[in-house]
Formats: sequence, structure tokens, C-alpha cells
Amino acid sequence: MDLRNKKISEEKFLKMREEVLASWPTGKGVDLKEAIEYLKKIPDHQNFAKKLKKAKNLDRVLIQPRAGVALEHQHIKLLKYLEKVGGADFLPSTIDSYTRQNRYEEAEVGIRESILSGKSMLNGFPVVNHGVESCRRVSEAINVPLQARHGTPDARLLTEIIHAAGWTSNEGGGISYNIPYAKSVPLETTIRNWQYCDRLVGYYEEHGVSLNREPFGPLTGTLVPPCISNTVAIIETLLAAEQGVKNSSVGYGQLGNIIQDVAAIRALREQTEYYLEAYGFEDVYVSTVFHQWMGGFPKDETEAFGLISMGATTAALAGATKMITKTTHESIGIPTMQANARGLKASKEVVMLLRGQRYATGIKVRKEIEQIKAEVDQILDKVVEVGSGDLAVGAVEAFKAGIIDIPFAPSQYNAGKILTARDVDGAVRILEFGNIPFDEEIKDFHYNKLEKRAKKENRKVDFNMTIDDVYSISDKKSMIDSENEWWKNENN
Amino acid sequence: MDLRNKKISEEKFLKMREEVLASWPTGKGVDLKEAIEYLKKIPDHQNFAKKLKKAKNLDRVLIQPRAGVALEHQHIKLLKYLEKVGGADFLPSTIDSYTRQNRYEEAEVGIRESILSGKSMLNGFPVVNHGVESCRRVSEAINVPLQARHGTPDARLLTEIIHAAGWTSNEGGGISYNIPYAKSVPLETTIRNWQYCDRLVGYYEEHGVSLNREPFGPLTGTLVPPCISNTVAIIETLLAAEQGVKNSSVGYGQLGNIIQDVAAIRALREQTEYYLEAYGFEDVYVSTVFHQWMGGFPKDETEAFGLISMGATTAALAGATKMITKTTHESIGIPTMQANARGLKASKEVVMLLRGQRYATGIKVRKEIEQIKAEVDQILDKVVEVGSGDLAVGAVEAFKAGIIDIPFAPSQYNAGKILTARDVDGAVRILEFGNIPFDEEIKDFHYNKLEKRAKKENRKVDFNMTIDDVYSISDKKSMIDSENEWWKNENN
Amino acid sequence: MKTVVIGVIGADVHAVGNKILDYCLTNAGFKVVNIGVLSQQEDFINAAVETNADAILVSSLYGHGELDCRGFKDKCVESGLEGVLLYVGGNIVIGKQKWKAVQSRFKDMGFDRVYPPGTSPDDAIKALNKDLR
Amino acid sequence: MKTVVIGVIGADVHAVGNKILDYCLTNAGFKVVNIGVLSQQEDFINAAVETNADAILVSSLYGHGELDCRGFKDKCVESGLEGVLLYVGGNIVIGKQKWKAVQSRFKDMGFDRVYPPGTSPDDAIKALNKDLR
Ligand code: B12
Ligand code: B12
Repeated sequence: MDLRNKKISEEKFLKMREEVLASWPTGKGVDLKEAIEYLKKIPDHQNFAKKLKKAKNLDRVLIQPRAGVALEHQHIKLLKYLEKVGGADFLPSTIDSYTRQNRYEEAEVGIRESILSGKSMLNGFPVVNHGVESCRRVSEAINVPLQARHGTPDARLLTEIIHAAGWTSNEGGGISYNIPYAKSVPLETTIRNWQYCDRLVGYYEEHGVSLNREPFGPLTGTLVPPCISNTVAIIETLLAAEQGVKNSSVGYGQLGNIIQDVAAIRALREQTEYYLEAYGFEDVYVSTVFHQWMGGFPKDETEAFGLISMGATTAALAGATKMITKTTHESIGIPTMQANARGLKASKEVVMLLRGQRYATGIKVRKEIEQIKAEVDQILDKVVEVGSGDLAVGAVEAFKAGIIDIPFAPSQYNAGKILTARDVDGAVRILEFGNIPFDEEIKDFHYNKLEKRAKKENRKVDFNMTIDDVYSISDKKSMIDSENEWWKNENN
Repeated sequence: MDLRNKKISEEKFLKMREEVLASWPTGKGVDLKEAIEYLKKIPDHQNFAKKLKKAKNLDRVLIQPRAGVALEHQHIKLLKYLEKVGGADFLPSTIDSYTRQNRYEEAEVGIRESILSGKSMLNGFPVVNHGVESCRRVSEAINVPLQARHGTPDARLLTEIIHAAGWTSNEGGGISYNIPYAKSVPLETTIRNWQYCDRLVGYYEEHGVSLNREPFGPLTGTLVPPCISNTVAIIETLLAAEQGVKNSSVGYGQLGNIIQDVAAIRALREQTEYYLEAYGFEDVYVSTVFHQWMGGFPKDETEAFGLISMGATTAALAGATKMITKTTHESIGIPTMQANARGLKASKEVVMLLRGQRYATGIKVRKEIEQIKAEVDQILDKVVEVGSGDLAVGAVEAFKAGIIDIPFAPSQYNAGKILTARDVDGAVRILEFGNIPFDEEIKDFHYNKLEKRAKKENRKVDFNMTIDDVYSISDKKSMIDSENEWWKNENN
Repeated sequence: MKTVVIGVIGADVHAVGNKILDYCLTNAGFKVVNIGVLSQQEDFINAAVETNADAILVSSLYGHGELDCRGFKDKCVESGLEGVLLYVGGNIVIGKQKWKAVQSRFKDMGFDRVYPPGTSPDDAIKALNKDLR
Repeated sequence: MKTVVIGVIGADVHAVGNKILDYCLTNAGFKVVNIGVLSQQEDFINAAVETNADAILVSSLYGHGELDCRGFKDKCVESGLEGVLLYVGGNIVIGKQKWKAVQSRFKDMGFDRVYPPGTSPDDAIKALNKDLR
């Protein structure tokens, strides 16, 4: 393969652009020179990269929802509401799933049907169909920085349009927007696509425009162990830095054990910074993103509030820079704007209450940080090895060999051999390693943790544990049943 | 004064009982012998004391709401709902304020008006007016242990009735049900009254019935520093133990800084056990109670959910045995049963999620524990000193001298000189010590913490800080305004 | 300098708001006569008569406000206080109720102004300044 | 042994429920033909024709279910699959909507059974066992 982790030359990049912009009519609306001027005029507090940097001195977690509907005026109404009523510090535009698969004709149908039916028939804002002018009206209607959030294997055109429209951040990456979001797109292709997206950001940076980039941390959102998601985030940050990205947010999805979650965010920040330096990038600003629980949500809205606020508490204790909030409609469908604002408000209440507070660096947190770091190091070493020193090649080869393996991912380029489950404290551990290259010490650590649970619950460590844990956050019925039994048992 | 911390002799006690039972017609309904037989038949999982003991092995915080309405059948309906829908592990009967002041005639009016108007015109269940038989119907209608929660300076008759009715726990104490709940009742009187209540429990214990007692931890619920509330809880536990109480729950009201809250609960448990042993009581079982924020609540129901769930997270991390939950109606009025159940559900979700998890014993928590313990020791030493070795006398004298001083308390027997405010991390510190007998080291500690905040906010350490902090949890408008300013400031 | 009597009525011991009202009203230039918590109608009236007060601010937080405030205005009139302003505030009824209905019930009882939960002291001061001009 | 085709329709990549349905249905004694995520109507039909399936279980989680399922029944009939059971489940519409209305819209489209969010695999198995007896 001719994939390489190497900055795309300006000449080659500008040539590639022509092709990309020609792939759908709205591509014509992008004028790079004019866009640079436009972006330079955006005030600091509406620039994602700059607001994130400044956040360090505020001492509380900033909050951002997910949100997107089919039509421009309704999308604007939604975002304004989330800013005013929800108190969002950053705003998103979640992109619809047709656009994510570059099916712009189907997105067009969705837009038409939405106009006809009077309600959004798309699960997001179809940014490519709307084009630069429309997207500028969106970002100009609000007072906080705006980011595209999607899950698009080939987001090149999308990226061109949103940045030209003054959206100062883009979520995604060659791995994180492929393996959880596609079935049969080769990793090589998506890494290349995202090198393009990052190169565009690099181009803007070279011309004095700061933009933020954020790999998608939680992946499938379902029992992904920290070592896997952190490894992916670090790789994508390094690949982005190579293309000239200067402001990176690395993300992580809450798992539920506070110690593990706090440790994962800390390890993520520290190792990302460490590896950036080791790779010679000394001017990349790193921030962290904590996603409230990304797996199946409880149906009951009150329970959902408990989960949301508990996630917010964890994010605050971890000292994450930003938090992506969930809503009490999560298990049902796209939230109403009211429900979305409520998720923000409950979260904001918590992070305001916890301003300035951090989890004390107890021995347990420190041990967990060391554990995660050791695991990430072992995986990353192997990635570089199978890539013969090239990180991009290594990533492709690592997935092929199952060295990186993401639970429940739909992609055929994912080995799908890893199995995970919770230990007695609710931390996510690995029960089936597939080809993840851990030494015996690490394997024993996971094994012992799960054995302890197996003993306590008088069962075996097997796939049934994994299945139970897919439901353990969303549905506590069985847990409550067994508690009720427990109270009646004389011998406890 | 002839007050002494000394077990009331059985003879004297039985004589006192006659007088107490004669003070209102329903007193006749109490037959101690029959009550003992009745209580012995209550199954373990409905006995407060026994369920608390067993809870140690469950590894999660048990939850209990506040709740009480005027009429029996509506009160039963309410409790059943909170058990079934809310998932309460313990149930309460909150007693109305007329009963608390022994104004049984007015309570009678309230009952009549409630029947007429079809809604409860009392803020609780008037237990004395209803009498033993009615109260038995209440406890028999539910499947979890039942406790009276009130705020009654003279609860002797109330206590007789509820225990005879099979309610296996009683909240209160000579200090905690006086200073925050009365204006002009001498402390001597209430300590004596509560010696009686505790002696009754001691009598039951002597006859093979386990009952739980719980001093009211949060006092005025408003910026009470841990050293004060822990001191009061320990004194009341020691006084109760002297009368024969064997199962004590010591309580504490959330302040908002997680490290301080976790430390306070841990210090409370450890010091209560320590002092019990030092006083020669080796068979008293101690558990802890965490009250979700007891001061002014946010009006917005979603913000209230955030606060409630964040409190639940803290309780879990602290490893409290039991938690008293709040509701999203808190700032408005007595909650509907639905709102009450929602408070329980959000809380239960959190404690279920955090089963088995504890705050790692980091250095910060340990330091805060030592801090609180040192403060409590210094106050308690002085209490014993001014009591010439007698704790009951010491308590009375200590309040007289302001050695113990509770912020915002209505009682004229409270010095009311202490002032408190939050430090930069939101922990409650003391800015005006009045006559609290701290050495310079401790005073400097508080002083420095508050100075740091004063510097940060460019203001003075004074009563205005206290006032702002009375509102800082319930109303974040000014905090949000100053943040908005902050973002626009170039120099941060 | 205008004189206002403040206190918390009935068997109510909520002291925090009372202490803060005292502080803020004093700061705002009123002469505050604070009879504290657990005050009966008679206590308010006696204090107002003795100090020749311009207004009585009744607080009720604990839910029994409706029972405790009945007949208050009549007693005021009997004691020659018909000209004295009568405000009530706090959490004056039990539970979450439609505010309009609560307000008019208390207005019918003779209160000049009726305040919902969480009213800020500033609002009280503004109203007093207006009504007592 | 009865054969069921399962898959996730449209541009939908939600894979977790699909993998779990596969496991549970197999465990319950069905022959499961899993065409996975990002499957088009044609993919379902081809798989059903090839394997002579007894039922097709369509999952849609991401909200476009209504757009993606239009005309599915007709295509089935065209391909000679009129006798094949047609279930749909997941989060089949956008947002929180009245379930009764949603259900009847999908029944009108020709689905035999329509499932709300969070349906447990056991419910699917029970229904299949009943309908395929
Ligand atoms: C995990 C998750 C993701 C992961 C998926 C990873 C992966 N590749 O699998 C990620 C993060 C990548 C993701 C992405 C997106 N998601 Co998503 N996701 C979820 C989430 C939180 C859990 C889904 C899950 O795994 N549940 C656990 C499994 C076991 O349950 P299940 O999927 O419901 O399936 C069970 C039952 O429903 C039933 N069942 C399923 N199908 C059928 C069929 C039949 C016939 C029967 C009988 C039963 C049945 O059995 C299954 C096993 O128990 C849900 C919300 C929730 N449920 O809490 C949102 C949710 C499904 N996602 C949603 C959306 C909109 C998206 C996105 C567009 C992005 C976004 N909002 O940012 C993208 C779409 C990408 C795409 N093109 O599809 C929405 C759908 C909205 C709607 N319908 O109105 C949801 C409901 C969240 C929400 N409220 O907004 N998502
Ligand atoms: C702290 C507190 C307590 C403490 C009080 C300590 C003390 N001695 O002061 C303790 C724990 C002891 C307590 C006890 C009880 N409480 Co309490 N308590 C509260 C709480 C949480 C905060 C009150 C407070 O201090 N607020 C801060 C101050 C600054 O605000 P404020 O009191 O509202 O006063 C301000 C304004 O209202 C206004 N204002 C007040 N009066 C007036 C008058 C006028 C004319 C004007 C213009 C303005 C005005 O100005 C004040 C200053 O800003 C409230 C709920 C809430 N608000 O969140 C419940 C609350 C008042 N309590 C309540 C109840 C029922 C009780 C109890 C019966 C016990 C119980 N449920 O367990 C007992 C009653 C004891 C008794 N006999 O009175 C209920 C009342 C219910 C209702 N009205 O329907 C409330 C609303 C909680 C609830 N939702 O159930 N409580």
C-alpha cells in the first residue's frame, strides 16, 4: 500500500481539493482564500480552539450537546435554544446518516420529506446538501463555537464546507469514523480521507487560522476498554499532527466505574502529550473530552437523569476539558429540544457545583492510570512494529491482525475477537484478548479481576457476562431482583 | 441543674412513663408488655436496626425519602407508592409541625381541615393524634422498616406511640431537635426529654427488641461546618448509649465539596466508634446517614435533579450506609408522591451504578479527615471540661458559652456568633469563630482557605460571603453572569 | 425611617430567610423589628402597635401558612392597625400549587402583597419603597 | 429448524443489538442468516430467497426507519416472499412519538409485527415460536 504517515505536499493537496469539491454541486461554494479571511474575523470566544485553550483557567468542565435536524431554520432554532436555555458552552451540528455515507441524493429526499411532513425526517443536519452559505447562517446565529459531529468515513467534502462556513471544529478520524461507522470501507481509505481533512486544517493553520480537531473517543460506546479507545485517540492525534493540526481534543466514553473513568481521562491526556512530544510535535495543544455513557440508556427518564448527572460528576472529578451530554430521551429517539436542554442543564448544575474540584490523586487512581498506560504502550509498540515504523501503515496492519480490536464494531476490517465484561466494581476488563499483544502480567490482571466477580456471582467468565453487561446500565431489573432475594437470605 | 449523663433507673423511668402517657388521650393505647411481644414478631428485613446491620454486606447506599401527610389512608398510599415505584429501602413518617410543638389541638384542626378540603393541610403525619392502632396499620401496610422523622423538642409521647406501633427507628436528639427546631426551649429540658426517649429504647433492648436511633445530622442545613454537626452527633450518640441504645445512625448533611463530604462521613463514623469505645460502650452498632443538600434548593427541577444525583454520587463514594433523598419540588413545597418517587429513583440509579465503589483514600481526603477529627476533638475536650466531666451538663454549658455554635439556628440558647463561608473549592470553612475553642493552627487553616478565595474574587472575608453562599447552591445566576464576563476578558 | 415588623408565623422554625431579611432590610435603611420564628399573630400585632410600624412582613415557610394566617387582617383592624401594610411570603402553602389561586386566596385574607417561594429580599425592598412612599 | 434473516436496514450501523439478536436467536434454536448492518431491502430479500427463510427481522435504530422501509413488503411480494413473516424493531422512527400511531404506520406498510425501543430478544423469540408454529 502507498499509505504513509507523511504530510501531504501542498501541491498534491491543492490538486486533490479540486476533485473533492467537484463531487457534489455545493463544493463550488468553497473559496479557500475568502474562507481564510472569513475565519480570521471570528471573535476568540466563538473559535473552538481558542475557547478550549482559555478553558484551562476557568476550572470547570465545559458542556456540549449533540443536536441536528434536517432544515436550516429549524436547526438554527434548535441551536439557539440549546445555547440560551441549556447553557451550552459549545454547540454541535450532528450530521444525518445519509450524508455520512455520502448518499446526498437520499439526504435530498429527506430534506424534501421534512418540508412536506413538517417534522425532521433526517437524524441530523445534511451539511453538504445545504452548502457553505447556509452553514454560515447557522454559525452566525449563535454566540459559541460550532463543531460538526458525524461518523463519516469520507468526510472530505463535508470538512471543506464546514470550515469554509466558519465552523471551527470537526470531529472524526480515519479509525474512529470507520470501524464503528462502516461495514466494508478499507481502513487505508479512511485514514487517507482523514489525512486530507487534517491537511486542510493544517493549511488553515499555516494561514493563521486556529481550528480544533477531535477524534471520536467512545467508538462503539459499548464496553470498550480504555486501553483500546485511548490507543485509537492517540494514533489519530499523531496522524493529525503530522498533517499540521495544532489543537486536538482527545475523547473517552464513560464506563461507569469512577476510578477507571478518572484514570482513563488522565492517562489519555498524559499519554497523548507524551507521544506528541516523542514524535516531535511540541506545539500541539491537547484537551480532553468526556462523553456521558454512550451505550444503551435506561428507558426511565428519572433514572436517565441519575446516570447523566453521575457522568457529569465523574467528568468534573476527572478534570476533563469538555463533556458531551446525553438526554433522558436517549433510549427512545432523537431528543426534543426541551429534553436536550434538560440534559445540558442537569449537567451544567453539576459542573458548576464542582467548580475547582478534582478527584484527589489516591493510590487507586494512580494504579489504574499506570495500568492503562502500560496497556496502551504495549499495543502502540506493536502497532509501530507491524507498520515497520509507520503509524498509518501500522494502524491498518494492527486492525488486520487484531492487535487493535474494538468490541461490537460493525466493520469487516475489525477482528471482532475481543470480549469484555465488568469486574466487581463495575470497571470494564477484558475476558477474551484475541490478538491484543499483552504480556502475561496484564492478562493476569484482567483475568483475576473477572474471576473475582465470577466467584462472587457463582458463575463462569464467559460471553454471557458480556451480554449481561450490555444491559447492566440500561436495565437494572435483574440486579434488583437478586437484591430482593439477598435481603431474604438469612446467611448474608 | 440536676441534669446528669446517667442511665435513668427503671423505677424512675416507669414512673415518668405514667405522666407522659397521660398527657394526651392516645397515650392510653400504649401497653409496653404487649408492644414488646408485637415488636418481637416483626421480621428482620422490616426491622430498621437489623436491616442496617445487614446493609454492610450489600455494598451500596440504602435510600430513604421524607414523607408524611395528614390522614392515615393517604399516608399509607404515599408510603406504598414510595416503596413500590421509588424503590425506597427504608420508609419515614415525617411528623407535622404542630405535633412537633406538642400542639395536638391544632393538629386536630389540621386533620379535620384535611378531611374537609380533600388535601393534606398538615406538613406531616400527626402521629400522636392518630395513636398506636392507626400507626400499626401504617407499618403493617409496607414491607420495609419505618422510622419517625420530626424535629420535636419533647417527643416522649410520640416516641412511646411509634415504638409501640412497631416503628423500629426514631430520629432526633436533645440538641439536634432543639437548637434548629425551637426558639425558647432550654437545652436542659430537651436533653432530659431525649434521655427518656433513649431510655425507652434501652428498655426495649433489655427485653430483646432491637431498635435504631438516629440523631438529626444536618441541624439547620445551612453552611454548618462538619466539626459542629459531627460533634453534636457524637454527643447525642454517647448520651443515647448511656440510656441503653445499641444501634445508632449518625448523620451528616452534604455541603457540596466532595472531598469534604467524603471526609466528614468517614471522620464521623470513625470518631463515633472511637468515642463510644472510650466511654466504655463496646456493643453499639454504628452506621452513617448522608443527607442530600439540606439548604435552599434550585427552583429549576432539572437543576435539582443534577444536585440530587451529585449528592447520591457523593454518598456512594463516601460509603454512607443510608442516604436521605430530596426531590425536585424541594424549593417549592411538600412534594407530590410522584416527585418524591422521582427523587428516590434518580438516587437509586446512582447508588446502583456505584455499587462497590468507594472514593480512593487519597491524600486530600485523608488530610480533610484529620482536619475534621482534630476540630471535633478540641471542641469535645472543652465540652467535657465545662461539664466537669459530665457530657450532658457539658453540652448545656458549651452552648451557653458558644463552644458549640450552630449557624442560622433559631434557638435563643445558641450563641449565634459563628459565621461560615465556602473556600475556592466550595468546602465550608469558618470565618468568625465566636467562642469555638480552636487553637491557632486550626484557625489559621480556615482563615487561609477563605483568604485565598477573597483574593481570587477580589473582595473581603466578611458576612457578605456568608450571604452569597446561602444562595450559591440554589441560584447560580450571579455565577453565570460573572463567567460570561470572564470569557470576554482578554487577560484570562 | 420606616419601621417594619418581620417574623415567621405559627409553629414554623425556618430561621435562615428571616435572618437574611433582617440584614437586608436594615441595610436598605429600614428600622427592622424582628420577632423571629415561632411567632403568633398576637406577637406580630403587639410588636407593630408598640413600635408604631408601617408594615408587617409575615414569613411562612413550613406549609401551614394558610391555617396560621386566617383572621390575621381582622385582628389587625381590631387593634387599630388597618393602615399598616401587610405582606406575606415564603412557601406559604403546602406543596406545588397554581400560584394565581394561592395569591388570590391570601389577598382575600387581607394581605396587600403575596410572595411566591424564593422571592429575593430586593423585591421586598422595592415594593416597600414604593408602597411606603 | 426455522430460518430467519436478520439485519440492520439503510445507512444504519448500529451493530450491538444485531450481534446480540444473532446470538440469542441461534441459542433459541433458529438458523440465523445475519446480513449485518448497512443492508438494503434487496440484501434482505436476496438472503431470504437464497436460504428459503421463514421470517425476516428488520432492525432500524438510527431514525430513518420510516424512509428505509417504504415499499419493502411490495418488493417481498414481487420476489415471491409473500408468505414470509416480516418483523421490524429498534428505534424505528425519529424521536419520541406516540407508539400506537407508529405501530399502525408500519403495519400499514406490511409488517406483521412492529416492536418498540428496548424490546428484549426473548419477546422476539416468543413471537417467532408462536407465529411459525
Ligand atoms: C451505542 C449507540 C451508538 C453507537 C453504535 C455503535 C455501533 N456501531 O453499534 C454509535 C456511537 C456509533 C452511534 C452512532 C449513531 N447513533 Co446511536 N445509539 C447508540 C445507543 C446509545 C445504544 C444502542 C445499543 O447498542 N443498544 C443496545 C442494544 C442491545 O439494544 P438495541 O440496539 O436497542 O437492540 C435491541 C432491541 O432494540 C431489539 N431489537 C433491535 N432490532 C430489532 C428488530 C426486531 C424485529 C425485534 C423484534 C427486536 C429488535 O433487540 C436488540 C437486542 O436486545 C442508542 C440509544 C439507546 N438505546 O440508548 C443510540 C441511538 C440508537 N443512536 C441514534 C443516532 C441518531 C445515532 C447517530 C445518527 C448519531 C448521533 N446521534 O450522534 C449515529 C448513527 C450512525 C449510523 N449511521 O447509524 C439514535 C436514533 C434516533 C432515533 N431513532 O430517533 C439513538 C436512539 C440515540 C438517540 N436517542 O438519539 N450510536
Ligand atoms: C433549611 C430548611 C429547613 C431547616 C431549617 C433550619 C432553620 N431552623 O432555619 C430544617 C432542616 C430544620 C427544616 C425543617 C423543616 N422543614 Co424545611 N426547609 C428548608 C429549606 C431546604 C431551605 C429554607 C431556607 O433556609 N432557604 C434559604 C432562605 C434564604 O430562603 P427562604 O427561607 O425561602 O426566605 C427567603 C424568601 O423566601 C423571602 N421571604 C421569606 N419570607 C418572606 C416574607 C415576605 C413578606 C417577603 C416579601 C419575602 C419573604 O426572602 C427570604 C430571603 O431571601 C426549604 C426548601 C427550600 N427553599 O429549598 C425547606 C422547606 C421550607 N421546609 C419544609 C418543611 C415541611 C419542613 C419540616 C416540616 C420538615 C420536613 N419536611 O422534614 C420542618 C419544619 C420545622 C418547623 N417546625 O418549621 C418545606 C415546606 C413545605 C411547604 N411549604 O409545602 C420546604 C419548602 C421543603 C419541602 N419542599 O418540603 N427545614
